[in-house]
Order: sequence, then structure tokens, then C-alpha cells
Amino acid sequence: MKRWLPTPLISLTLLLLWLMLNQTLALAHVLLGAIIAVAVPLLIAPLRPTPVKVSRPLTVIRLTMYSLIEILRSCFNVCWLILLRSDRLNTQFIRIPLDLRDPHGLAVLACIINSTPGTVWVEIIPGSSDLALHVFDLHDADWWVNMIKTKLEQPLIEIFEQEKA
Amino acid sequence: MSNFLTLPMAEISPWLAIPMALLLVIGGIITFTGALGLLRLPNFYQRIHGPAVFITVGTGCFLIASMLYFSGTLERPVVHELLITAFVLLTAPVVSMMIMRAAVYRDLRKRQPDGQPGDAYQFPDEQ
Amino acid sequence: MEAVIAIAIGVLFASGVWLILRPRTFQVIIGLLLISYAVNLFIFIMGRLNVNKPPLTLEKSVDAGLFADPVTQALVLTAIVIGFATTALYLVLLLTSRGLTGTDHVDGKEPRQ
Amino acid sequence: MSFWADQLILLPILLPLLFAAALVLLSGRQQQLKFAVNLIGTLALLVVALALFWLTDQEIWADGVGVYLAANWVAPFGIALVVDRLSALMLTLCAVIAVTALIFSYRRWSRAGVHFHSLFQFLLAGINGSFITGDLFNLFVFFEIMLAASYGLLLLGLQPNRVRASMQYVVINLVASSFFLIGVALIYAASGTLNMADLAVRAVSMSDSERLLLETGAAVLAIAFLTKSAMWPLGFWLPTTYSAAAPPVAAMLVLMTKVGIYAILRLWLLVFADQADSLNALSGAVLVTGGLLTLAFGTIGLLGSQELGRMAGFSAIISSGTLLAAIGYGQPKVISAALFYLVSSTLAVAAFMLLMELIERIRKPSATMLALTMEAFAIDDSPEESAGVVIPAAMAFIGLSFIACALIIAGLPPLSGFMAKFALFHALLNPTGLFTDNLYSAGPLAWGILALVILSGLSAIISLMRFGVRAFWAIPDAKPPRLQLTEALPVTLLLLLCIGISIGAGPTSRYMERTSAALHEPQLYIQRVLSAPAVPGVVSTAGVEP
Amino acid sequence: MLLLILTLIPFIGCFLAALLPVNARNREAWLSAAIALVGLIIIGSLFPQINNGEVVRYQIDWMPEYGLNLVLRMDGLAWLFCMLIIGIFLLVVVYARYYMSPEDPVPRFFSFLLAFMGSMLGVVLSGNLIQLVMFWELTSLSSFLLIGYWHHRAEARRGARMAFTVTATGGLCLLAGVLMLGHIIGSYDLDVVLASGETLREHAWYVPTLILIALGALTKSAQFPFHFWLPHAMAAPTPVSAYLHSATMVKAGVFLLMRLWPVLSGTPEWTWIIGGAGVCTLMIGSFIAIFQHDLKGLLAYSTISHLGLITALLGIGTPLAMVAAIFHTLNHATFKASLFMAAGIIDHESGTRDMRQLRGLGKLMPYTSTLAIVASAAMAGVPFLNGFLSKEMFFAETLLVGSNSNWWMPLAAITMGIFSVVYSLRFIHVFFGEPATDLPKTPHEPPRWMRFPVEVLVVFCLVVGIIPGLSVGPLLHNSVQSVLGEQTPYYSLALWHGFNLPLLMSFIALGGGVLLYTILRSRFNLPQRTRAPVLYRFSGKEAYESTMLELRSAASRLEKLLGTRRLQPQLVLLVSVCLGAAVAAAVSVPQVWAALEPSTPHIPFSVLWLIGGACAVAAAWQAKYHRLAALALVGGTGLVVCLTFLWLSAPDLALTQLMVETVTTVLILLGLRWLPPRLLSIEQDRAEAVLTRTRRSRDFILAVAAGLAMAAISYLVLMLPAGAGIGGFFLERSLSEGGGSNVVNVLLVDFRGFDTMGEIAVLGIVALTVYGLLRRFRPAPESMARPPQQTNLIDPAAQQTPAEQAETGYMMVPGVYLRLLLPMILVVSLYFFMRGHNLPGGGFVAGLVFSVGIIIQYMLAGTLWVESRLHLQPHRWLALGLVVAVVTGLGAWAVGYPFLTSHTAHFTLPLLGELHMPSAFFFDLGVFCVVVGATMLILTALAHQSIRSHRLPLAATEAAGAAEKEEN
Amino acid sequence: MIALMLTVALGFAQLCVMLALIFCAIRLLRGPTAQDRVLALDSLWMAAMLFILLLGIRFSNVIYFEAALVIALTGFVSSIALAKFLMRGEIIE
Ligand code: NA
Ligand code: NA
Repeated sequence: MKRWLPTPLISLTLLLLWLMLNQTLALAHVLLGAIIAVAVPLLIAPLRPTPVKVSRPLTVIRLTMYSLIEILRSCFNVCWLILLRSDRLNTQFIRIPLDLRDPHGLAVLACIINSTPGTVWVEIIPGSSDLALHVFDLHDADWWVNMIKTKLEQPLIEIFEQEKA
Repeated sequence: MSNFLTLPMAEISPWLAIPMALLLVIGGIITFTGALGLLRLPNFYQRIHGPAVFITVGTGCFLIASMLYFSGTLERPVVHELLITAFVLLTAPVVSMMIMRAAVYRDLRKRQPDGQPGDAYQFPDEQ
Repeated sequence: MEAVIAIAIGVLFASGVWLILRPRTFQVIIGLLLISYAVNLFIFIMGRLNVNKPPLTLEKSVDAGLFADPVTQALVLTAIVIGFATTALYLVLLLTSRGLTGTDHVDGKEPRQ
Repeated sequence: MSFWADQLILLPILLPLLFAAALVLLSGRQQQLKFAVNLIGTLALLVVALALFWLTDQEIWADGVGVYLAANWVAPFGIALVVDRLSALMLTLCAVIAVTALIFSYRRWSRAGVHFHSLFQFLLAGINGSFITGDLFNLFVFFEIMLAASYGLLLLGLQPNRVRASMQYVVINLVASSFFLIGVALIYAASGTLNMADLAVRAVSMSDSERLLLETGAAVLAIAFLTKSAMWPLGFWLPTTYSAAAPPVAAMLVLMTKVGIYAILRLWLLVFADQADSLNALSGAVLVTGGLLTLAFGTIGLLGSQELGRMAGFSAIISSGTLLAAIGYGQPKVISAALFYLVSSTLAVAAFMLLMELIERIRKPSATMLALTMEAFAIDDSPEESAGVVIPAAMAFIGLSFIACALIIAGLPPLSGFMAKFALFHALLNPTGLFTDNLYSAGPLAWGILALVILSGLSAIISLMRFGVRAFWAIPDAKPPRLQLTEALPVTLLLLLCIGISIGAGPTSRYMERTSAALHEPQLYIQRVLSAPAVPGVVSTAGVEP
Repeated sequence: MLLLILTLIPFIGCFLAALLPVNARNREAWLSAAIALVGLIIIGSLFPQINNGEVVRYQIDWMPEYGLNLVLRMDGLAWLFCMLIIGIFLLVVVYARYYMSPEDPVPRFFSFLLAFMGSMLGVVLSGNLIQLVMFWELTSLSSFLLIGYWHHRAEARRGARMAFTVTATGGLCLLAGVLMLGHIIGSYDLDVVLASGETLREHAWYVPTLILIALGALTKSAQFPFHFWLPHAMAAPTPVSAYLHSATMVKAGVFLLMRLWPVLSGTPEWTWIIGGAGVCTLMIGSFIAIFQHDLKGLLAYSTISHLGLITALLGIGTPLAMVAAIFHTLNHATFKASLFMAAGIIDHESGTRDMRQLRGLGKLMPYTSTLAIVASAAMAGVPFLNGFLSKEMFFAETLLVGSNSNWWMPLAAITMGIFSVVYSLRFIHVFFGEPATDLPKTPHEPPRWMRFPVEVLVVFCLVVGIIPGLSVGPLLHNSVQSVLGEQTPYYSLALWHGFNLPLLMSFIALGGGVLLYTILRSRFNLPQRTRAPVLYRFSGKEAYESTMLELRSAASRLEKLLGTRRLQPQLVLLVSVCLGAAVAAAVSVPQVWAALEPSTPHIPFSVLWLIGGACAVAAAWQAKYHRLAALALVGGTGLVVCLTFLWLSAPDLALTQLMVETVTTVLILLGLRWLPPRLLSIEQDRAEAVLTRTRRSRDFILAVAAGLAMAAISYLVLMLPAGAGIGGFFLERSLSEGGGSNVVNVLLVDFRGFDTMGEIAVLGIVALTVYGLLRRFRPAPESMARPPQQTNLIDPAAQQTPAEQAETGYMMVPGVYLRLLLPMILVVSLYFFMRGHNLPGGGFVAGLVFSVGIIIQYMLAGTLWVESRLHLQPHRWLALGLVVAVVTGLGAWAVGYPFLTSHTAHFTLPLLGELHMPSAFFFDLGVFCVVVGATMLILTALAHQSIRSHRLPLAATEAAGAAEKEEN
Repeated sequence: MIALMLTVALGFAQLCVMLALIFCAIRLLRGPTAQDRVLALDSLWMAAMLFILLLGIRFSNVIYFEAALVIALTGFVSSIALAKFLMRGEIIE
């Protein structure tokens, strides 16, 4: 099992991808999709050095919901700022110390932050574990640090770094 | 204007049509606003936030609208638009990350004499 | 619509021609890119303009008038591929020339001062 | 004709493609093996070309036209490959030059580039495809194959001058290719077809607007072809390119200018010559004028150049000019003579290209410079030494081959160059044949061609003699060059062929007349192509639900 | 048949001789002599027939349709010339055996000499005028080789070139003349031509024909004004001079005039051209001969003058003049050949030919001296020698034509007579007086057999001079008869015709000559004069040399003016010519343009193209200094092109263009790394700035014109209704017979699969070329160093390897996505591949998507990291793809169908139902593989340059990096 | 009625997207820095993707979907290539 399906999550994703692309549930396609889902990860296994471990599906859903709401809220804010207050912006870099270490967790965090209008992930500052974040209109740096640490980082640590959580 | 903007649309169930219309309008406004930000904001570090708006939310709105519409016309659930959403979510963050970092270090190198390794983010603002 | 695309082809072609007449190799490669856009569009419109009539014949009985001309599309596809290939070749050639001759002038030497 | 004989039409394209692919797969170190495979492929091609030559000339295919429907779709819808006498002749010429160029490359050039062998085969596929295809856009594709391979071969053994020349060659050909596409597109817009034979049929009954598009397309297309055949003022790239190319590649390039000529000849006689209207006359005049200007430019260039490579280039320009003028003049007899000339001059200039390397080997640059200055200031050296200088056999071989090439290029007797030019002059003055009370009076164009061709011969004499004297005679301590069989053999072969066609001038000229006559009977060609039947039966069954 | 053997054996001998070893003087000579003897026997055996007035003819068809056949034809004239050619050849061979030094490589010499003899025989035996021209040029060629035999001497080279240029040019004129003759008469056959004199002389082309043929003859026979080459041809070894430049080759011109005399002569033009040239030549030649110091020079000018005499005789045009001409040809050949040989002996024995040094040779080599004196007496026209007879006939003919208005003819003749006596005396003078002591060598009598040829010729002079009727009477008669036929006049060959005016003229010439010589010697210090008075100004040699130099430099200048070696002017020309041609063709039907209507406006589309157009123009603006900006701008245009394709119903095109856009961008960025930035513009002075501005304006106008033309023709096409093309056929059959609903894809893999095969071949070729180029790539030195971004320590990533960046550095987070994307991209690529036949997609798009997926990994973690884990081997993909495509096509053979015929296999499997497997699928698989292989090969070959450059010595890299820093 | 509403809404969305395209293009043309152009090009691609989506709705045709998919999947490649070039001076090390 492990040998043929080293990354079951990815294989599942690929099968889903295949079926959605073809917009069908026909048996032939399911079979073909399954073959692809097994074969492709095996073929490219050497190019995927780090394994993924994901747990706590409930936390995943909670995080997703929160992020979606945050994205919509920020979207409204940013639009507002662009349209009406573009001359009074306080655009700043801020530094957020992170405890999250797992690359996949960090990647999801980056995805959420960058998908949220008004914030851009720049990088983890070299030589430290701090995140350099760029904020469109900064009022309260602590609020950002707090929000990211508790609402985003914490669930991600739970999902990707079970031993830490 | 011309036939392009006035080509009549198919009749679909109002349960789909009304949210779809709403989503189209909202998506349009967001897209317009985001692009306007790219155009009007005074410096690069502010401009980069403009497109982010429409890439995430604008795309989302239009994709859901499209799902609703084709589910209505083809009379079966059409979900493959989700793929686009997924791909955008996978790729857009990478782009903004990379462009942002490129910009930061380009600016740093330009002001090299006073820059020290690691002080990239100590300055208050980039004008 | 016809006028727009005609002018567009003209503009692309003119920009491309202007660039290929320039002395620097990079200008020439950009010019060749623009010319190939113009030429591809030109071939394409020989099948006239058809909005929303992709040549996908999903049924067996076909009214040819309901579809765009597939021939020009096939030709353009071939032309795109060949254009891509030659762009790659010219790019490498210009790099080699820059390395061997020490200049990016199209003649491989600076014009006499 | 049997199914398998028909497949022969395909082979000149398919064989080189397969061999090219196989040669890519062979590893980089097996030089001998690669060479052997390449040689086998090229020889096979020669056999196929000769077979096609025989099949067309013996009219084993009706009217000497063999048609192959690729993918089994009838013309004008699918791509038809057509072999007639002209195609077969060009294919044979190509194979002959390829064999010799390849053998010549054994010692040095085949090892100079990583993919020499596959590129060589690709080049053959491109050239052969251009000769065989009966479809305009497919012609473009084969032109591109040919050009792409020639770019690669031209750059063999990277040197600054070669790269410089390639920059010109590549850009000009890329732009010309764009014009090619524009021309084809316009012709398609006008006629709705890409098949040449079908185009000829449709061209007869066209509305004003369609005719306008057709003519514009033809004009643009002609520029693309004329650029490839180096008509003045579109051919300045040629001497630069030829003098920079490695000799075997240059020999193949000589053939490539003839592809442009072939395309003009084919399309013009097929599509446009049949319509006795002003366009025909006008384009004929343009061709003749262009040809004459080219001839004049080549003459001047040849007279003015000092380097062998450029001289060879200008010889090729002269050859192109002569052919263009003759084609534009347009009498069947003249065209038959022009074909004779084409074969002879291609073989000779190709031999000259190969010889170039051997000559350069005996010429030390310093000695050449010395000879130059001495000549300019009329300094006499060692005036009273009565004993001559011993010429080693290799030197004698090179010298004699040079003389032979020079004679053919200049059109001096007794080799094929003279026969070809004589045939051309004869046809210009007596297009209807030789008889008493010949009331035909050649016009100024005929005289212009005659005079310029003679003048070009003269300039070739002066220039080649000047060079030959300098290269072979004026160097006091010329070291005997190292010469290998693989280098001597190809040159000898090419020159022997020239001698062969001079001795067999009768049969050769009769063949050319048959070829030219067939070209002037486009109806037969058109009918053969458009009526070629597909193999019956349903191969691809319907029933695929999308 | 005998004639064929006669013509062929010299050429066979030529080859044999060339194969003999270098030092085989005797074998060479024996071979040549044997050939000459065979020739003589053949000629001898033909004499009875010739003597009966028959014409021996031998014909082989060559190009009968063109009137060119190999015709060998021997009549009296040809017989006489053959005799002369072979006889003197034999003597020259004997002479040359002793003349040539043992160090000389004689095989070449004898080989060329034999070739010359063969060509000369060919000329005189030709029964077809074109064939005559061929042999004519061959004589020029072999003479060129013989003159240049001692090619280490500059004068030999120059002499050879001059002779060849002049005579070969003449030959080309002759060819033109003969072609015209053929056109007028309707045949090149000599017999037909000889019978059609009337037709020719009445034809409008007579004069040009005459002039062209005369040019051929006059150049060959060194007639004024082309006489200058002959003295320089004396750089040849003396046997060559004796043979070619006195006895045979120079006689080819007069031979031709004799041959065509019945056709061409008898008109005032003939007399003026031929006679005029002859008279000028004989005067000039004899005059200059007086002032020569070189024995051979004197003989050369004397030859010119005697040739002039013969030409003048021919020009006179009476039958008797013809008799005299033939007779003098024969006589001149004998005495002049012997004189040349004598001069050669003197040169050989004394080491010099300078008459200022030579004295008293009579005492040192009495026998040779006697022979030379007799021969020069013949040259001077002393009675009892053959020269006297023919010269007397000449005087008689000049008197005949001089009797009316042409009083100057006899005057010229007598002057020439006097001059010839003077130079003969000058020649003879070297044998008298006290022997010189300052000669390079002390002269002795030459070897017995070296003298032999001279003896034979001198005996001939005497015999003919004393008993002409018995010795050469029949031969002369045969030749005259063969030329004049029924016009043959009565003439008597005798030493004594009684006292008459010609005899008086002969004696006046002899007396006057002696007198003049005395005067010149005593008053004008003849021996020390270095040049001929007055005429030295008209040096043909200098004129020739300067013409040649001038011609070369003028041609070179003209070539630069009419051509260019630079790219930009060529492109300007190419574009303008194409524009001109297109516009000329497009305005030829103006009513089509007049009927054009405006199109309806379309605002969204306009907006789209406002963007596309602006990007294109901006790219054109930025491409010189802001390459990255230009690249981005072109990307904008490309995107608009994609949208247009999509909008206008070409989803396949849009997909392909999108992928090509991406790959092109990556490609150019990979290249940009090696293109050092253009930082500064080159400083220009004002004149240059104006020039630049002019050039730019010109280019701008041209570009705008080209754009306008494209726009206009596009608009025209769009406004015209589309006719019935071949498109409908494909739409109707795509699904039913092609088995796919995406017509574009079916076109690509089935209907026009042949195009696609070519297209992938192009891709493959380009990839291989790029790979080959990059293997030996040497980057620009300025770009060799690592980019400043990677050396600037402000960026912590600067010193990290790409793999480190991806593992722990700034690429770690993006890397997660980029690695996750790879399998997805591969699946999407498969998806596009599988559905291409029915919906937009196909092998090409799939291949590009696949390649992009891989390239992302390269960008993420670097070449080394990827290639240590993934062995893609793009070469293999490329070659195998091509093979798969071709073999799929060939698969149709198995079922008896042509190449690329598509076939669909149908399977019914349990559970899955019916499956269709079209052969086009495998063809498309080939396309896919080639695209992947080619794209990856190109991109990775470029990418590899970065690792290659990092292998450079570290010091150099860092130095360059430091330099870069300072620049910043 | 519903069709009309949808037509108007879609027209409005399309108008907005067109304007967005124009804004991105202007930024692409104006720069001023290289990163601005890269950002503008990326935004242009994204706007083009939206444009295609709306075109698909307008023509009620699903074939436009693939083009949008391709942009979503590979459109970012040229953007990150450009960005990496700015950051590192070469895109594949
Ligand atoms: Na964001
Ligand atoms: Na792009």
C-alpha cells in the first residue's frame, strides 16, 4: 500500500481532478483516473522530497470558514480604501514571530495571507523564524500579530504539527 | 453598445439567476476596484494589493456565477469551475510572494551603502 | 470589428518591421515575435471573422456555414509552432553571436565610427 | 501502378526523416557508425530518386506524373505529393550532391558538430519535400524544415564569421518565411484552396476581387522565392553565407537556391503561365529584368572579389540570374536549356565549394598577400630560373579540378557549362528550332540575356583565372597538400558527371525537352493530381461519441 | 573513322604523357613523336582522296536537335593545315627533347603540347561551327597552360593571363557570331554554311555577324588592336613559341577567315574590317620589330606583321590574294618556326637573347648561324627562298587593288617590306663581328638532334623557294581549290615571272631595307634604343594591365554600391520590394477597392486591441534599452492575440498561443541572462546624429507603409464574402470519416497530418541545432560572472545554492506549491492530450503543458537538483516521438493504405463497454513526445549554461563580480 | 425578464473587466519599475482569465473554460520567471 500509494492525499486529489476535468463519473474514466492517480505520483516521486501529514479535519473546516470570512471582509475594506481613502494609507511592513515550522503549514498560511486582500507575505526573515508581512493599511500592528498567531497559526500547527499541538 | 454586450442570455431558474446576477455585479465592482488600485495607488508596495482583490474574490464571484449559469442551462450540476479556483489559490500567492520579495531586494540593492544584511524590514515605509 | 482587427494587424506588423530594421539583435527578436503575431492573425482572418462558431462538429450532419473555417486555424497552429521554434533558434544564435563577436549588433560588429 | 511503386513517392521524405531520428538516437561517440548510417540513408535516397526518375521518364505513371495521396484524402483536400519529370530530376540532383557532400564531410566536417548527421538528413527531407509536395502550405513546411536544418549546418564548427553570416541568413530567411505565409494566406483567401493543381483550375474563373487577392498573394510569395533564389536586390546574403559555410554545407546550399528557382518554375508555369493576360507578360518581364540585374550584379561581384568563397557565391548568383532570366523569357525550348544549365551549374558550383577547402589548404595567407602585392606593383620575381617546379599529384588533381570547375562556371568548352550555355543561346535565338529562312527575330530581351550571360562568362574567366594563377602558380614554395580519397572522390564524381552530361548532351537535352514540354502542358499535371483516386474502403469507421 | 583517330590520339597521348614519371624525357618525346608519326601516316593515307578533290567527312550525332554534331571534315585546306600542325609538332618535339632542362617536369609540358595539337587539329577538321568554337577555346586554354609552364616567373603568369583573356574573349565573340550565323543560315554545319554565302550577305545581321567573327579571328591571330598579347606570350619555353606563336595557334585566326571566306567575303565591310586590320598590323608589327632587343621579341613582332600580311591578303578578297595568303601561311610557318628554334638554341647556348650583348655567333656556332641566316633571309623575302615568293604575290595583289583609289596599299606593302628587311638584318647582325666575351655562357654548337628540326625547315624554305611548283604546288592547289571551288584562279608558282612591278617592289624593299638599316645603325644608334619611337606610347600591355586592375577595383566599388554586406539595408530592401510588389498587384484592380464599405464599430474589441496595439508599439519603443520591459509588453500583446483567437472561435489556437507565450517568456528570460545590458548609447557627432535620424525616419516610414498595406489588405479580405473553399469538406467529414469532432485537430493529425509531421521535424531540428550551438557556447565576457543579484550580500539568498533556497531558503514556501502543482499539471497535460481529437487540446498543447510543469521544477530548485532526480533525456523523446509519428503513418501500409491513413480500432471490454482507439492517437503521441523533447532540450540546454559558467575559475568570477559592483 | 436581468448584470461585469484590462495595461505601459510591469502583466493575465470566463457565460459555451483553466494553471509561470529574474538575475540556476 505504502509502496504503491506513497501520497494518498495527492492521489485522491488527482483522481478528483481527472473526474472534474472530464465532468463524468463513467466507469472507464474512474478506472483511468485511478491509474493516473497511482502512476503520476510514482513517476514524480523523486521530485517530492518532503512528505505531508494532515490531521484534524474539523480544524481544517473551521480554519477554511474563518479564512473565507476574513477574505471577504478584507476585500470590502481594501476596496473601500482604494476607492475613497487612497491618499491616507499607512502601508507598512510588520514582523510576526512564528512558531510554525512545517513547510506545508507555512505554505497554507502564506496562501491564506496572500489570498486575503491587504496583506502580502514576503518571506520568513533569514536567520530567524519571523515572518515579514506587508500590510496595506496598518492601524495596529499588535492586532495583526495576534490575529495571525491565534486564528491562523494555531490551527495550522494543530493540523500539520500534531506533536507540537 | 454592440452585440457583444447585448447578446441575450438563456432563461434559467430565478433561484439561480438572482444570485448569479448579484455575483456578477459584485465581481464586476471588485474587479474594477482592484484594477483601479493597481493603476492609481502611488507606489509599488501599495499597488501590489490592488490586483490581489480581484484575483481572489473577483474570480470567486465570477466562477460561482458561471457554475450557477451552466448548471442552469445544462440542467446538471457543473462544478469544474472549482478547478480554476483551486489553481488560482495555488498559484496566485506564489506570484505575489515572489514579486514582493524581488521588489524588496531590488530596492535594498539600490540603496546598498546604508543597507545591512537583515535590515530589510526595519524601515518604516517605502516611498 | 473588421476594421479593428485589420488595424491591429497593421500596427503589429508595423512595430515588427520597425524593430527588425533596428541594429540590435534583441530588437530584431522582439520584432520577429511581433511580426509572427501579425502574420498568424493575418492567416487566421483569411477564414473571415466568426464569433462563437468554433469548428467542433458534435453532430454528424453538419452545416458548414455554422462553423468557422478550420483550415486557417490548422495553418495558424502550424505557423505558431514553427514561429516558436525559429524564435528559439534566433535567440540562441544572438547569444552566441554576442559571445563570439563581443557585440549585439546584427552584423556582428559595430558600425565604423 | 502497383501499391508499392506508389510508395516510392513518399520515400524521399520519409527515409531521411527516419534516418535522422535514428541518428539522433545513436550515441555521440560512434562517429564511424553514424557516418555509415548516414551514407546508407543517402545512397538509398539516390536509388529511390533514380527509380522515380525512371518511372516518370518512362511514363510508367501515365503522363509521367506520379501522385501520392497522403492520408488517403483526395486532392485538393488532403496533401497530394506529386512527382513529375522536373521533381524527379531535382530529387536526383539533390541525392547526387548529398552523396558527394557527405563523403567529403567524412574527414572533418561530419565530426565538427554534435548533430551533423541528423541535421544533414533533415535537410534532405526538407529539400526533397519541397520538390515533391503539391500543396502550397506543405511547401512552406518543407521550406522551414530545409531552412531550419540549414541554419544548424551553417553554424557547424562555430566561428565568428560563420555566426555573423548566419545572423544575416537566418533573419532574412525568417522574414522571407513570413512573406511566404502572407502570400499563401492571400492565395487561400482568393481561391479557398491550397492544392497547386486545384489553384490552377480555380484561377481561371475568378472574380475581380479574388483575382486581386490572388495576384497580391502571388507577388508576395514570389518575393519569398526570389529571396531564396537570391535575385538582385534580395540576394546579398548569398555570397556572405556561402563563403562562411563549411564546404559540404555550402555545396548543399547551392542546391537550396535552386529550390527557390524550382518553386518559381513550378508555380508560375502551373498557375500563371496558362493565362494569356497582362499579368503573365508583366511577371515574365519582371523575372527577366530581375534575372538580368542579378546576372549583372553577379558578374560585377565576381569580377570584384578576391576571396574564393565570395567568388563561389557570386558564381551561384550568376547561375540564379541566368535561370531567372531564362524562366521569365518563358519559351519551352529556353526553359529546357535552362534546366540543362541548372543541372550543370549546380554540379559545378557544388564541386567548386568542395574544392574550395582543398585550395585553401595549399594557400598560405602570407604567400597570397605577397602574390597580390607583387601583382599590383608588377614586381618580377626570380626572372631567370629556367627550370620549372614539380607538381605533386595532389596538387595536379586540385589544379585540374579547379580548371574544370572554372571552365564549367565560365561556360567554356568542352565541358557541360558550354553545352548548357550553347543550348540556352541557341534556344533564345531559335525558339522554334533551327531552319533556313528563320523569320523569328530575337527581341532585346533575348539579346540582353545573351550578352549578359556571355559577359558573365567573361568575368568568370578573368576572375577565376586571376585567382587560379595566384593560388596555383604564384606561390613559390607551395607545400603539397594532404589529400584524402574521401575528399578527392566527391569532387571527381561531380566533375565526371559534368563530363558525362557533356558527352551525353544529346540524351540530356532531349530529357530536358521532355521535362520542359511537360511543364508547358499543365493540364495533364492538373488532371493527374485532381483525378488521383483514394484507396477505396472505409478505414476509419465512424461511431465515436464525443 | 581515320579522322576520329587523328583527332583523338593527341588527347589520348595527353593523358598518357601526364601519367609518366617526372624525369622521363625520352619516353615523353618518343610517345609524342610516335603520335605525330601516326598522324602523319593517317594524313598521308588520306592524300589520294584529297588530291581527287574529295571531302572526307565523319559525323557522330551529339545534340542533333540543336544542330550540334561532331563533324570531322577534311578538305584540301584542312589537309594542308593538318600537315603543318603535325609536321611542325614532330620537329618541335625533337627540339624540345633537347631544349628542356632535366629539372623541368616534362610530362606536363608534353601533355599540354599534345592537348594543344589535338585542339588545333580539332579546329581545322571541324565540320560544325559550334564544334570549331569548342576546339578554338581549347587551343586558348592549352596555350594558356603552355605559356604559364614556367609559372614561377611572374612574366610567364602575366603573359599567359593576357593571352588567355584576349583569345578567350575573342572566342566568346566568335561563339556569338557563329550563333548568329546559325540563326541566319539555319545550320551550323560547315557544308551548309559554305553553300549559303548569299543568304548571309543579304541578311540584316550580316555586319554584326561579321564583326563578331572577325573579333574572334583577329584576337587569335594577334591583329591590331589585339596584337599586344603575342610578345608577352614569348615568356613561354621556346618550343612553345616556335609551335604555337609562329606556326599554328596564331594561324587559327587566319584559318577561320580562310574557312569562312566564301561566305563572309566579297563585301566592302569585309575589306574594310579585315583588310584594314591587316594593313595596320603589318605596319605596326614590322616597325616595332625593328626596335626590339630580345631575339624572341623581334620574332614575335615580325610574326605579328606577317600575320597582318596574311590578313591583309584575305581582306583584299580576290581569289589570287587567297592563294597568296595560304601560301604565305605555309611559308611563314616554316621560316618562323626555324627562326624561333634558332633563337632558342642561341638562348640555350649563350644564356641570353639580348641582341645588345650577342655578337659574332657565326664564329662560335657556324652551322647554326648559317641556318638562322638563311631562315631570316626567307623572312626578309630574299629570292630563292620561300618568303620571297609569297611576298611577291602579296605585292602583286596590293598593286591590283591599289590600281584604283587605294594607292596607299602598295605603299604600305613596300614599307612593310623595307621594315622586314631591317629587322631581319638586325637579327642576322648577331652572327657577325667579334664574339662577345661577356655572355653568361660560352656558346657552342648545340647537340646534333637539337639542330635537326632547324635543318629540316631551312631545307624546306630552300626547296620551296627554288622549285615551288614541284614541292608545294599540289598541296597549295588542293587547299585553294577547297576554299575557292570554281572560283579558283589561274596562278603559277615559279621563281621567275619575268621583270614586273612586284619584282621591282621586292628589290626596292631589299635595297631600301639595307639602306634604312645602315642609317638607323649609324644615325639613330639603333642597338641602344630601348623602345620603338612614337608607338611605345600605345603599350597594349600597359593598357591591358591597367584595364584589368581598373576593372577589378571598379567592379569592387560597384559591388559595394549595388550590394551590401550589412543586414539592415538588406531588410529594408526586402521589405520595400515586397511592399512594392504587393501594392503594385493590389492596385491593379482599383474597382475592388472603390467598392469597399466601412465596417461596423465594435467597442469591446477595439478596447482589446487598443491594449494589444499599445503594448506592441511600446515594446518597439523599449526594446533597445529596456529588454525586460519590452518582453513584458510583448507578453501583453500575445495575451491579446490569445483572447482574439478565443473570441473568434479558435479555442485550439488560443490554448496553443497561451502555452507558447509562457514558454517563449521563459526562453527569452533564460537568454537575457547572457545578454549584457546596454547601459549607454554610443556617442555620436552631429553628422552621425543626422544620419541616424534620417535612417530612423526612413525605417519609420517604411514600417508605417508596411503596416498600412497589411491593414488595407486584411480589411479588403474581411469585407469580401468568403468563397466556397475546401473547409466545408473537412467539417462534413471530420466526425464521420476522421473520427473526431474537433475539426482542427482532425486536420492536424489526419487530413493534413503530413504538415504536422513536418512541423514536428522543424521543432526537432531547431532543438538539435540549439543544443549543438550551446554545447560550444561561449558567453559574452561581461555576462560570464554571476549576476550582481547573486553576489550582493544584502540578499541572504545570494550565496545559497538553488537547492538550499528551495529546502530552507526563501523558495521553501513557494516550493510547496510548485511541487504540488507538478502532478496536477501532468494530469491536465494528459487530459488535453486525451481529448484533443474531440475538443480543444491535442498533442502539442499537452506537450507544452508537460514541459512547463517540468521547467517549474528547474526554476524552483535548480538544474543540478532536478537532474540528479529526473533523467529526462530529451534527445530520446525527440527521436522516439518522430519515429512513433512516422511509424504510425506507415502502419497504414499493413492494411494496404497510403501513409498516414487513419484507422480506428474498436474494442469491447467487459464493464467498460466499447472503446475506440484511433491511429491518430498514436500520431498525436508522437507529436507530444517531440514537443516535450524539443522544448526540454532547448530550455535545459540554455539552463545548463548557468552551471557551466559557475565552473569557471572562482577568481575570475569574483573579479568580474567586483567590476560589476563598481559599475553599480 | 430574468434573461434581461442576467444580460444587464453580465454586461456590467464585462464592462468592469474591460476597464480592469485597460488599467492593467496602462500600468504595464507606464511601469515605472520593472516590478510594476511584472505585477501589471500578471494582473493582465488574471483579468484576461476573468474576461474569458465571462465570454463563456455570454456565449453559453463551455469550451472557453479550458482557456481559463490554462491561464489559471500556467499563467503564473511567466510572472514568477520574471520575478525570479529580477531577484536572482537568472531564472534557472
Ligand atoms: Na493578499
Ligand atoms: Na507571457
